[in-house]
Amino acid sequence: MSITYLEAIREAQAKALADDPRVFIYGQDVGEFGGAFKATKRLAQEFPGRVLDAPISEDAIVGAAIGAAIEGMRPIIEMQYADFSTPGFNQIINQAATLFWRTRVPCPITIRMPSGGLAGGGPFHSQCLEGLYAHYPGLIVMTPATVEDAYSMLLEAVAIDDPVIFCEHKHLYYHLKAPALPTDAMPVGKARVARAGRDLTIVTYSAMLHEALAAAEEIALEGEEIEVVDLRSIKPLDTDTVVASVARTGRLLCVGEAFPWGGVTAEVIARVATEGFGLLDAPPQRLNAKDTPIPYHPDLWSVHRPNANSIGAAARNLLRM
Amino acid sequence: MSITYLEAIREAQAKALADDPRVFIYGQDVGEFGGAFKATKRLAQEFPGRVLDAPISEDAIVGAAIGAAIEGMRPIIEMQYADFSTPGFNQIINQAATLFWRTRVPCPITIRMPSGGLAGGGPFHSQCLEGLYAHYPGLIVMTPATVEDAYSMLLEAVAIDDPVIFCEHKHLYYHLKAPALPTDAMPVGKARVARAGRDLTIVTYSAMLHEALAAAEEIALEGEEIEVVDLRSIKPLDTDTVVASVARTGRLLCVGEAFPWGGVTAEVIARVATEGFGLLDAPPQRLNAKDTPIPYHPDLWSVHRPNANSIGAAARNLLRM
Amino acid sequence: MRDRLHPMLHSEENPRTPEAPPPFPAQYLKAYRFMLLARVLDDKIASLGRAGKIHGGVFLGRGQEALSAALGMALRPGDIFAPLIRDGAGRLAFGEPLLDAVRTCLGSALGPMRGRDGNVHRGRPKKGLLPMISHLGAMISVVNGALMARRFNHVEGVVGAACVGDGGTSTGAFHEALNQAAVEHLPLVLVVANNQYAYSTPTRRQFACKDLSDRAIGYGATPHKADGTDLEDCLRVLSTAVAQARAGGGPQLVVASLLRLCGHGEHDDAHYVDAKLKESALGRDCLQVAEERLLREGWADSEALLALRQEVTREVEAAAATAQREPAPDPFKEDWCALSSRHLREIFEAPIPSIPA
Amino acid sequence: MRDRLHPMLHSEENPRTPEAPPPFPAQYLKAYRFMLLARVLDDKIASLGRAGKIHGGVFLGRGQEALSAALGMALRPGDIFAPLIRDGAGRLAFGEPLLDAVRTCLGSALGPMRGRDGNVHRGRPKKGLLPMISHLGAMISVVNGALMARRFNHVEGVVGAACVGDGGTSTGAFHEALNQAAVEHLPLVLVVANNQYAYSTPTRRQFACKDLSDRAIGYGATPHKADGTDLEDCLRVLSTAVAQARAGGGPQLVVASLLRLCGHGEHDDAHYVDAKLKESALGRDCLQVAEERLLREGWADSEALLALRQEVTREVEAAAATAQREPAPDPFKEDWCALSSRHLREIFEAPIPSIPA
Ligand SMILES: Cc1ncc(C[n+]2csc(CCOP(=O)(O)OP(=O)(O)O)c2C)c(N)n1
Ligand SMILES: Cc1ncc(C[n+]2csc(CCOP(=O)(O)OP(=O)(O)O)c2C)c(N)n1
Ligand SMILES: [Mg+2]
Ligand SMILES: [Mg+2]
Repeated sequence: MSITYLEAIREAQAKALADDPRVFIYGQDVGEFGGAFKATKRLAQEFPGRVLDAPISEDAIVGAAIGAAIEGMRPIIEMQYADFSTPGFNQIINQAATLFWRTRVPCPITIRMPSGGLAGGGPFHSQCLEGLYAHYPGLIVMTPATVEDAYSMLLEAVAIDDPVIFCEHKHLYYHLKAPALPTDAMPVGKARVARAGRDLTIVTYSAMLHEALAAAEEIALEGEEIEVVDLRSIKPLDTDTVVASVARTGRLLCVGEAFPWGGVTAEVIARVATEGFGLLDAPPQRLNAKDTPIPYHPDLWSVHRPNANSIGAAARNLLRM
Repeated sequence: MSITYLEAIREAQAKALADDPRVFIYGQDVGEFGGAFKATKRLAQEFPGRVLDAPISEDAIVGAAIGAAIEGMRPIIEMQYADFSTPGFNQIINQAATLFWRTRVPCPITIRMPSGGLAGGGPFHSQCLEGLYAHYPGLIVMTPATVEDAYSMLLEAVAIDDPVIFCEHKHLYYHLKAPALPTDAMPVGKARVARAGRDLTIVTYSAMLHEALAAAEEIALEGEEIEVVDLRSIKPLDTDTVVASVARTGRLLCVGEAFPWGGVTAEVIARVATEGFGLLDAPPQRLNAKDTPIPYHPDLWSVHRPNANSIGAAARNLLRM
Repeated sequence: MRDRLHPMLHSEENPRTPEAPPPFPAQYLKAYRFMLLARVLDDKIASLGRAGKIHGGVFLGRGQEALSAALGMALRPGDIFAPLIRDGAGRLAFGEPLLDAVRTCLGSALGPMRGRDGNVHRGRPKKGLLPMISHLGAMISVVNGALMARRFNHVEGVVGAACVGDGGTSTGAFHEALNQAAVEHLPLVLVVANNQYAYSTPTRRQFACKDLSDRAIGYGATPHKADGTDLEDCLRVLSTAVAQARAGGGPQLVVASLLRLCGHGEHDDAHYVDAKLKESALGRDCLQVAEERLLREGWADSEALLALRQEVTREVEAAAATAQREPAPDPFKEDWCALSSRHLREIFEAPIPSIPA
Repeated sequence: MRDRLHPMLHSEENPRTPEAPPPFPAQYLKAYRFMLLARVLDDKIASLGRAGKIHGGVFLGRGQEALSAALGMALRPGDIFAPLIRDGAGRLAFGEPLLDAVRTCLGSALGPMRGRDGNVHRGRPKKGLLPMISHLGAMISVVNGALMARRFNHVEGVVGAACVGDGGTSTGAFHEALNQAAVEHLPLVLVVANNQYAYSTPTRRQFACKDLSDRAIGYGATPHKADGTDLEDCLRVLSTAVAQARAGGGPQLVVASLLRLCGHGEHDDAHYVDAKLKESALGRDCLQVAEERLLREGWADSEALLALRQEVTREVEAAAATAQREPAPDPFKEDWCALSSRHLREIFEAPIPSIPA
């Protein structure tokens, strides 16, 4: 038996609903239909009255989650696509994110955001918004790259007393499988060395982890060992693990699927440059999507974002520096 | 005679209206009342029918500006505070920013955002959103720090065929004065060395420029000369001028008023680390606001964001490294 | 002094049980007291503002006390209330301590917002009093969510009230939330104070329907209209609307007409307010209207009103004096952490300690 | 073949001048042709989708052709039109080249979106045909802005139409834009296709008013109801609404009732659609209803309809064949620049060239 990343997300929600009466799910088509991606499949049937279809009102969806959280509930919100969280942006960054700091009343909501590109997704069904949300004080931003993390981090997201932006990657939904659900887990806030190496560190997260690992395997054939760090959560961002890896390798390539100005890769490089400057044997590098909207046609899309090839090229280039 | 930063913004709009029949202004209370900060004072009277009060509908305000731009107009939108652009966020990043790339039809709109902190502003009237918008392909983000730039860059913003996010700083509105309006101007996209120095480079923009200059003057008394670079626009970001300055000084401190995760300072440090790595004699440093919402009480607020004191401390620290 | 007030006012115990509503004069007088308290408080805040003791904006509720007090009185402990910028009277009637207002305006470290947020941005979420964020319309769906939580927890007979201005009705948030309340059939009472202006913007630049209460039908909500200058009408309409919501009637949309009798904030001289509106019935001061009524009906005489004003003024002065003696927040002792999960916070010290090259 | 169609259909020149409206049968037949063309096109797109030739989602307008065609026909060149996901018929009636649809679905480099955007996200802004972004409700205010621009430029007699679904009415964007149009008294025709579902969500989880047209009064817009399964009703209602807007009557809100006769997209089997709805009058296929009407009235005989279908099919097949032969965009020749002001672009090459340490 094996379980996909998507099934893990579904199972985590089932467990959260089963274990904690304060949990409910609210989002468009999450009810009987089981969600646009089937992440809530059969949950409405298994947990009657606790999985509610919402109108197309992202602002009110998030607002209601906040109100319910104030009253002690632990809502899970599903955005149909991360891209559609923008009409709910104001409630997330100004209401949910500031509540605890202003009032001492925590805001334990989890907002699931199906993120990232799929061939044919186009400009409005492919976006990665993690960097956007991480900019705001008061939010936690998780970006699981594995089936195990999808499961355990979602459970932790629901358990955490603060608003969590849970960026789950659509490409991993079906493509990523694990033999079983994990029984234990790394805590949120810790990055993982997904592949050990000595010559160069690639820091990445979410779907790009797998592209980076593929590039690393290829380069290993050429005799060079790349260490790959999976950030897991980008806020908090585990600078220690990143810097420790750079201390081992002396070289840093940071890879993300989001737009190139700012965001995760800039933040990681800024931290390493600041805190681990003396450890670098070559200039740190980064690789992001291009600075245009995300194209529809797969031929365009596949060059727009980084992939194993372009990561490999960037890594080889950096290894030669 | 002297002219304030705010008057310069008013004059630029008056000139844009006078010179170009395609220009109109749309925003809450911008009409007869002249705007919450009086940036459109008397413009409705001087240009009848071309300065329109809008309902409290930021989404529709931006949407309408885009529609008018498609038809060849050049709208200037005033957000009452930058903080209130969030309900219009979706139209800005998904509609205005993508239009040209998707259709070849340019979207010449200017969105004026009264930005940044004032004592007593609190969490929702003090925000700096420049980093948020700069993340998105298709937007230009200007952050003028001087009266002259407020004037000339706003005129250029209106003339540019792309959507411009014009972050004008509320603290500078009344505090900053120049003898007269400028007669010529640096082009957008070029940073300026606001103060020459040899020992350390501070890269900053908007209100923080003046805090940085004050810190530099103080440190000059101690015999060390700080070069201060005013970015002027943060997208495009003039990496060349920044790197050239770091080449002279070997030390970089980057200062911004926004939240610390990501944003302008991370982007600048990432660029310098990547493109000017060998030029650095010490780790690059950054100074931002704290990672909490912006506090109301002036005593809290004045430590929340960087100021001449904390910039001075950071610079001295870096000079000793 | 008490003798000069209508005897009904003396019976104070739980006067709002629906089974036995208190006699009308007592209710009226009680509401009047909240209105007066709010007005005197506003005057004090304005004077503190003029004295430079308040940082940032100063926003008053002058002219809106009847509507606001009537709403606050129709609510009960256990209800949810999201007041807005001009709801001083409703807050007091709902039970907000007087000190909360002064402390928040002054930024006292002992206030509910501890100097972190200010002026009208205050509340006590765990008491059902939600602290507004500035973005208009944004509180309504939060009330909905609180009501959904009550329903999940099988708590019945609860009402949630949210306030908004004529300008706030133009926000997408208003629409999404009212529709959401209707779909969920929530006991939401949404109170629109149509005070004819949103900052300087007159209603003709804000909406084009005949009356904002015409919006109700489009949501499946029940419309109510109130004369916001007349306390009796406000009491009647708000108690009806709240009772209907409480009884399971779904969302209620109350639109009250009145005039803002001050600037948008104290920095604004409101020169743009139409003189004709000021002279019209809309321009009446609800406090004065209520006073005249009290006197006319013999529910109080002028001496009693004067005494009441003195009593209320003493309360306000005492609160202001207390709050002014209180410490400001100390930035160096401040806990700079936006997260409740402290172990997950990121530390951004400046400058970040470095490993020198 | 043409002989078997009603003679009125033969006069093709400018049949929509308001001074001399064409006789009804001609209009009906003309609309029918657009409906049929849209349906055949949809079928072709669905089959290309099944053949794996379309990347991403495939969205059809089945069941909505009457409404959409009627709107497209009521508009004129020079008007503004922001169609939505299921408006293939209206697009064609408004003059969108057939090729635009196929090219955009296939991502052809020669299509109006050049492979950058896909499927229903297409348009020609300079011809008044606005390319939708995905965010529902977001196009309405863009139409408003275009109409404001026309007004600034003293262009009169222009109408702007925007389409939205029952689900889209719950967005804040819908509300803000309709209100904006009313305040500005714009000639906006806002057409709501209430097809009973938003993806899988039935209307009872979307709104709680009796009829969505009840929303109009709350904005000061004129309400219109249409039977979306009946072309005649659609033609009548849409031409009235558009004419009223054109004549200066301000925003018009048209709500048409019908049933989505397909899944949300082709990936969706729509098993959740209520069988009772399918069997009800709402579940009728507007194309079939129109066909029956044509035959019943003798405006066409079945041979003529067959011939028309063949003609239309040839058109669609030709377009599909053309588009399929066309090149995909070449990523290495692509101009990766989101700005029109090329000199302001930032170059983010990967990896960024470096000065080695
Ligand atoms: C979304 C949003 N946009 C703009 C503002 C700025 N603003 C604060 S109060 C105000 C006017 C509010 O008018 P109204 O809703 O009628 O309330 P009133 O002040 O009249 O009580 C505006 C525009 C805001 N707070 N929120
Ligand atoms: C703001 C926003 N939220 C969510 C979505 C995802 N979404 C796409 S279509 C759809 C359902 C639309 O339903 P309706 O408006 O009734 O149109 P229909 O598909 O029935 O024609 C949803 C939820 C979206 N496009 N935009
Ligand atoms: Mg008002
Ligand atoms: Mg629908």
